[in-house]
Amino acid sequence: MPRTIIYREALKEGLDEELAHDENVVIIGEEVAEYNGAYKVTEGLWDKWGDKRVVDAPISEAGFIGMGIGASMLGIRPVMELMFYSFAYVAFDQMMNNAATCRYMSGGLINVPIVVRGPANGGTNVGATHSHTPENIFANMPGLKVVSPSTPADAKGLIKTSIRDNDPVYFMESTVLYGMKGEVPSNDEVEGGDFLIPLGSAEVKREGSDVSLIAHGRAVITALEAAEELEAKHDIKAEVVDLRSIRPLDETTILESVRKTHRAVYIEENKPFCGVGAQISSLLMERAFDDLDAPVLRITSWDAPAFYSPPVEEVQIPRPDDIVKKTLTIC
Amino acid sequence: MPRTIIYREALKEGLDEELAHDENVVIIGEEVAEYNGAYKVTEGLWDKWGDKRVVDAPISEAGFIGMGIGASMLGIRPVMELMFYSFAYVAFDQMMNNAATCRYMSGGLINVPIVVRGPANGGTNVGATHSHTPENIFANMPGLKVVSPSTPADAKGLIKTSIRDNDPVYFMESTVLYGMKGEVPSNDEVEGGDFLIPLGSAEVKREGSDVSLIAHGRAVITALEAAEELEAKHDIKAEVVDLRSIRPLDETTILESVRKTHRAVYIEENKPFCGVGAQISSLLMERAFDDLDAPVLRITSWDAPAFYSPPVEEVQIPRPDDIVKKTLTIC
Amino acid sequence: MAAATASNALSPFADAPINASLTAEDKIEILRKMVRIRLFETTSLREYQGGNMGGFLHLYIGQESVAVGSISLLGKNDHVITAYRDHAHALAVGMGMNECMAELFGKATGCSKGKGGSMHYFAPDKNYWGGHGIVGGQTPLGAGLAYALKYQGKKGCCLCYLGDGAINQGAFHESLNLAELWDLPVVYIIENNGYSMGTSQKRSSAHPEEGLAARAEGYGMAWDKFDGTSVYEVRAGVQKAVERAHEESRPSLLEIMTYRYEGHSVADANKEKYRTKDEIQKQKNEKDPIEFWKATLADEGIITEEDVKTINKEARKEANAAAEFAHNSPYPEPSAILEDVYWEVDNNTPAGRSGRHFFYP
Amino acid sequence: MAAATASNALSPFADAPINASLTAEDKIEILRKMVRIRLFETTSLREYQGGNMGGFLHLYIGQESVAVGSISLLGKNDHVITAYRDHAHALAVGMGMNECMAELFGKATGCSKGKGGSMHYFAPDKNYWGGHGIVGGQTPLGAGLAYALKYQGKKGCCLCYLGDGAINQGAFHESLNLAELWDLPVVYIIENNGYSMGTSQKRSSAHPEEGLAARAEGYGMAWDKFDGTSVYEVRAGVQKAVERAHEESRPSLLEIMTYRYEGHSVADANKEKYRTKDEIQKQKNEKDPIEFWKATLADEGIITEEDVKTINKEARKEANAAAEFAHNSPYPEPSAILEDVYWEVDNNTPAGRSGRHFFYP
Ligand SMILES: Cc1ncc(C[n+]2csc(CCOP(=O)(O)OP(=O)(O)O)c2C)c(N)n1
Ligand SMILES: Cc1ncc(C[n+]2csc(CCOP(=O)(O)OP(=O)(O)O)c2C)c(N)n1
Ligand SMILES: [Mg+2]
Ligand SMILES: [Mg+2]
Repeated sequence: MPRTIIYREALKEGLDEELAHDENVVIIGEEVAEYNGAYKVTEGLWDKWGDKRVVDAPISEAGFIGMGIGASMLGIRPVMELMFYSFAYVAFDQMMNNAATCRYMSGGLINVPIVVRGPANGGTNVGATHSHTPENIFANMPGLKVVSPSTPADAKGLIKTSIRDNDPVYFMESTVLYGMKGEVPSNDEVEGGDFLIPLGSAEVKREGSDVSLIAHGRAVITALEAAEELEAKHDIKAEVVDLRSIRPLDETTILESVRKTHRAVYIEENKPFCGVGAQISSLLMERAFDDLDAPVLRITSWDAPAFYSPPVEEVQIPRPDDIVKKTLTIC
Repeated sequence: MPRTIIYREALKEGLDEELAHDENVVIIGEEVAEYNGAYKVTEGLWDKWGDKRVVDAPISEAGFIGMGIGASMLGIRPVMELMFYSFAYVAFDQMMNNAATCRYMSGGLINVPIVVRGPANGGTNVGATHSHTPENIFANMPGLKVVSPSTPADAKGLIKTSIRDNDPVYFMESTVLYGMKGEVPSNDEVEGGDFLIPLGSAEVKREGSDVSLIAHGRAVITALEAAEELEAKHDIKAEVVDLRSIRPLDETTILESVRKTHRAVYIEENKPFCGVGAQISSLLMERAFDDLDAPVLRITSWDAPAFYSPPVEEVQIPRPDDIVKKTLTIC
Repeated sequence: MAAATASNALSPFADAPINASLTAEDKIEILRKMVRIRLFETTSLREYQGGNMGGFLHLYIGQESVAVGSISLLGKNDHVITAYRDHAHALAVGMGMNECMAELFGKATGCSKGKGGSMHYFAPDKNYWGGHGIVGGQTPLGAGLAYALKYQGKKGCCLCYLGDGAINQGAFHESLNLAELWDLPVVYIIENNGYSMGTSQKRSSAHPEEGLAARAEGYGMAWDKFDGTSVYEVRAGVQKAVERAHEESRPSLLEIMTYRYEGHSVADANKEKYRTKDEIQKQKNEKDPIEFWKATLADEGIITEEDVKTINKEARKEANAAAEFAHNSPYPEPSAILEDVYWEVDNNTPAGRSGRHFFYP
Repeated sequence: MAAATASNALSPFADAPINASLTAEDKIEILRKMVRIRLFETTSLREYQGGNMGGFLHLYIGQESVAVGSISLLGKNDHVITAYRDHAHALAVGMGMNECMAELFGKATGCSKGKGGSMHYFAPDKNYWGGHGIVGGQTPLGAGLAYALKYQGKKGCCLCYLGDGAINQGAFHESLNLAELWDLPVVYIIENNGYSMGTSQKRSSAHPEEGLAARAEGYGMAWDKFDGTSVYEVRAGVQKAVERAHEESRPSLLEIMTYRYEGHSVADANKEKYRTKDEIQKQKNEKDPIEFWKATLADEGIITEEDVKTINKEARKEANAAAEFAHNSPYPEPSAILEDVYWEVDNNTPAGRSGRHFFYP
C-alpha cells in the first residue's frame, strides 16, 4: 500500500534493497557505518550488512573515491558517500578523469559502475566551503551522469536505478530535503517488485497551461510553492517540470511543456554563470524559438559564495516569492 | 614601433615586465625555471631573474597552488604555471575554495592576488586527460576571474593586467596559439609605457552587419577564418566578437553587436553542456529577445572526451567550415 | 585531585628556559585566556541550544592548553592558521569575544560580518588566517604564509594546526614535501584528540608505533610528539619548533595529545557511543588542562582560590556580555551578499567597474 | 664490457628460489620480451619522427628490466596499472605490437581504437588497466583493483607503477594509507629513473637517506629499495612483495633504481642539459638491463651470440611489421567520437535510450 516516508528513509530503503540485490554493491564513506552516517542516510545498514558491505573511510576523498573507481573496473559496484558534495573538490581529478574518461580512452573496454552520492546544497548555514552545488560542473563532462531527486519517491527510485547503471552516476541530494515527507510506493505495488525510476526522464510535478517553471533538486519544491501562489493570487496556472536527471536530460518533456505554455522560467540553487538554467535556456533558444511568447528567465542563488548568516542565506537562495515576482514579469 | 611577435613571446614579455614592475611577483610552476618551461613561455626568465623570482616546483599542484594562495594573502603576487590547465583538477579545492572564498568568509579582510596560468585546450592529440577546457567551470564560481586571450597582443596586455589585479585570475592559454604571430605595440607606443588591457572588455575583432560570431580563446581565430569565407563565398558580413575575459564579462559589447546584426552564433572549444555559450545564449535570451531575428546557435567541441587520433580530434573541435554551415542556417 | 595533578606538574618542563622566563603575570594571563576560551564556548553552546545560531558549532573544550600554550610563544612576525575548530585560536591571538560571538549569531558585527560563521573566523590584523572548513585545506596555505615570510626576509613562522584525521588528506603531504624541500618556517601541529568525528585514530590512520607525526620522517622533517595537558610541556615542545623555524628556517611536524569533551560538533548525537562516558570522565578528572594549570600555579603559590574565582567571574561576565552584544547586534543587509566577493569591486577601482562581475540577481 | 657486467650478474639473486625455478626457455623469453620492447620503442620513435603520430611519446628505453622482470612474476589473478610511460608494461603483459603501434598512429585498429594514444593503453583481458596520463592519478585505482580482489576473495595482487616525481602527488599518499589500513594486496613500484622531466630527484622530493620508498614507514608499510639493472634482482625483490600480497594480503612500496636514456618525451629538447652526455653514456655502458641480461645468460651458457642475433632480427621484423600494420590501418570514422562514452548507450539498453546523452553536434 502507498506509504508516506521521509526522503532520508527512502534513500536508505533504496540502498538497503540494492545491497540485497547485488553482493557487489558496497557502501563506502566517512562515518557511513558505525556512526550510521553524518546525516543518518545509512542508519542501520552497517548493523544489518556488516563490515564488508558498509565501510567507514578515512578523510581521503581522492583516495577512496579513486579506489572505488578502480574496484568498479573489476565488477564491484561502490556507492560512495560524500558527507557534503562540496568535498568532491578534493577528489575532482578522480571524478572527472578516471571515472569519466577511462572507458573512452580504452576504446570501450572498461566501464565504471560507481555512484557518488551526498548532499549538494546551500541553505543550512554551513558557509561557503560546505555549500557548493556542482551539478552543472559534473554534467559538463561527457561520460558522467548527474541526478538530483526532489522527493522521497524520486530519491528511492533514482538511487536504485543509479546503482544498477553501468556508468558513473553522481547523485546529488539535499540536507534540507532529508526530513521531507512523501508517498513512496511499496514494492508489492510495483511490477517486478522493484521501484525503479529511469534516468533521463523528467517529471511534470504539476500541470499548468500558462508558464513552465522548470527546476531540479530542492528548487522544484520551491517552484511548487510558487505555483500555488501564482494560481491563488494571480490566477496563473504554472506547470512545474522536474528534470530529476540532469544528464542524461529529458528534453522532450521540457519542450512539450514549453510548447504548451510558451513561457518558461528556470529555477535552481546553483550559481548563475553557466548554470543548468543556462543550458536549458539555450536549449529552448535553439529548439523552441518560435514557440516562446517571452524570454526564458532564470532564477538562481545570488551570485556570491554562500553567506553564513541564517536570515541572509535564506535571501540568497531562491524563495517562492522570487519566482512569483519574476514569473509575473512575463505573464 | 609596431612589432610582430608570437603569442609565446608576448606572454613572456608580459611576465618579464611584471617581474620588473613588482618585486613581489614570483613565477612558480613545474619546469618553469631551469628547463625554461615545458612550452617555453618562461624561457630565459630564470637566467635573468634567478632562483627567488622563478621557481621550479615538484609535481604537487594542490600543494604549490595552495601555497601560492597563502603567500598572496601576505602580499606576494604568485604567477603559477600549470603545465596543462587540466592539472588544475588535482588542485581544484584550493582553486575553488581557498582562492575564491577566503575574501568572502573573512568579510573582506583578505584578498588573493594570484594568477594561475597555462594552456587549456584540446587539439594537440594528448588525449582526454590533458585536454580539459574548464573556463566555464571556474567562471561559475563568484570570487574568481577567468581570462582567455586569442592573440599575442591580448596575451601580453591581459597577463600584465591579471598580475596587477588584486583578485584571483585564472588565465587560460592555448598551446595551439603559442606559435601564432601578431602585432603587439611596443611600450614606447603606449601611454604610461605599459601595455595593459583591462579585464571585462571584449573586442570586436572584425566588423560586420549580418551576424555576430561570438567566441573566446582560439575559437576566435577559427571564427575569423569562417567570417572570411562567409564574406567571400556567401556575401555575408559576419562580426566577430572576442570575449577576451569571460568573467568579468563585457555584456555591453556583446549586446551592441547583436542588436546591430540580430543574429548570433557562439563558438567555443569547450564541451557543450553548461558551456560559456550557454551563458551567452541565455544572456541574449533575457536581454536581446526582441532584437533576435533567429535563434542564437552554439558550436562547441563534439560532446565526448578528447579523441587522441590526430585526424579525428581535428573533426572534434570547431572548424571554420562548421561555423560557416551553422551560420548559413540562420542567414 | 588538584594536588595529584599538581605534583605531575612539577615536571622538567617548568624549568625549560622558555617557561622559566614567564612572569607570574604571564602565567596568570595564560590561565585567564584558557578560562575565557572555555566560558566563551560554554556560552556559545548555551546560545546555540537557545536557537540563536545556524550551521555547525565545533567546540574546543578540553584542548585549550594546545592553542593557548603554543600561541603564547609567538611574536609580531609569527602567524596562525587552523581548521574549523577555531574559536580558541581566535581568542588566543587576541580577537575579542564580541566579534567572535556575533559571528556565531550571523550578525553584521561579527568578525567576518556574519559571512563565515563558526568555522571561518579570520583576523589578519592579528596574524590569524582562519578558520578553514575543508579538512586539510589550510595546510598548503600555512606553507604559503611561511613562504611569504621567507620571501620577504622576515624572521617569523607560521603555526598551522590540523586534526588527527586531517593527516590523511593528500594536500597535507604535498605541503610537507614543499616545506622541507624549500626550508619553509612552518610548524605543523597535529591536535590529536584521538578521533575524527566518530572514527578513532586506529580506524582512520595507518602509522608506525611512534605515532602520526612520524610521517614527517618520510620527508626527512623534524618531528616531535608530546602530551598537551600541561601548558609548560606544550610551550617547551612547540618552542623548539618555533626556534627551528626562526633560526634555521626549517619546518617541523608536531603531534600534541589532547582530548575534546564535547561531540565533534554540537550536532554529534553519538559523542558517547564511539567512546565511553568513563573515557571522557577520566580525561576530565586527570588531564583537564585548565584544572592542571590552576593546580600548577597554586602549587607555585602564584594564585589563590580567590584569584581563580575572580578570573572565572570576569570571564563569565565577559562571555555573557558578548552574548548580549551579539543578541543586540543587527543582521547584515541582503545587499551585503554581493560585497566582499571581489577586491576590485569593493574598492570601486577601474578594474572593478569594467565588465559584469555578478550575474544574479 | 659484456664480460664485466656478466660477472656482476653472478649475484646472490640468481639463486633466489624464484629465479632458480626459471627454465632456460623462461630466461630467453624474458630476454626476448625486453628486446621486443626496445625495438618496438625505437621503431615508434622512428615513426614519430616520420610524422606518423601526434601528441606525446614517452619512451621506456633503459628501464625494460623493471616492467619485464616484475610482470614475469604474475599469475591469472594479478593485475597491472601504470602511468603514461606504458608501452613496456603493455607488451610485458602480452599485448601485441600491432595494436600498440596502431594506437600510436591513432588508427581504428589500435588497442584503444585510436582514442587513448601513447599514454593511455588498456587491455583488461590481460589484467592491464592502463596507461594513465595524470601523474599519480593511477595510484588510487591500483588500490581499488586490489580492493576488488580482496572483496571477491581472490588470491591475487595489483602491481601499481609510478615515477619518482609522482610520489609528491597527494592522491598517492591517500592510497598508501588506505592500502595499509585495509590490508590491500597492492604493490606500489616507484620506477626511480632519477628525474621527473628535467627535475632531479633532489630538486623535487624531500626524503630521508634511505630513499623515496622510506615514505612507507610513515604508514607502517613494508618497503624495499633495490637496483633494477638485473632481472634477477628485480624478480627477487618484487617477489617478496607479491608474496606478502598473496599470502598476507599486505601492501608494499618498492623503489627500483633505473634510468631512461631518451628525453622525458620525444619532445624533450633538454635531455642532455639537465644531465650530462657522460651520465647517460655511463648508464648505457654499465647498467643497460638488456646487455646485462644477455651477458648473464651467455655466462650461464644459455644463449649464444647467434641466438641473440636471431632474437634481435625477429623483434626488429615484428616491430617493422607492426609499423606496416599501423600504416595500412584505417583511421577511425568521426562517428566513433560519440562511441565508448557511455556503456548504456553503446549497448543500446533502455537506460542508454532514455534522455539525451550528447549535446553536440
Ligand atoms: C575534505 C573534507 N572531508 C570531510 C569533511 C567533514 N569533516 C569535517 S571535520 C571532520 C573530522 C576531522 O577530524 P580531525 O581532523 O581529527 O579534527 P577534529 O575534528 O578532531 O578537531 C570531517 C570528516 C570536511 N570538512 N572536509
Ligand atoms: C598532475 C600532473 N601534473 C603534471 C603533469 C605533467 N607531467 C607528466 S610526466 C611528468 C614528470 C613525471 O616524472 P616521474 O613521475 O619521475 O615519471 P617519469 O616520467 O620519470 O617516468 C610531469 C610533470 C601531469 N601529467 N600530471
Ligand atoms: Mg581529531
Ligand atoms: Mg622519473
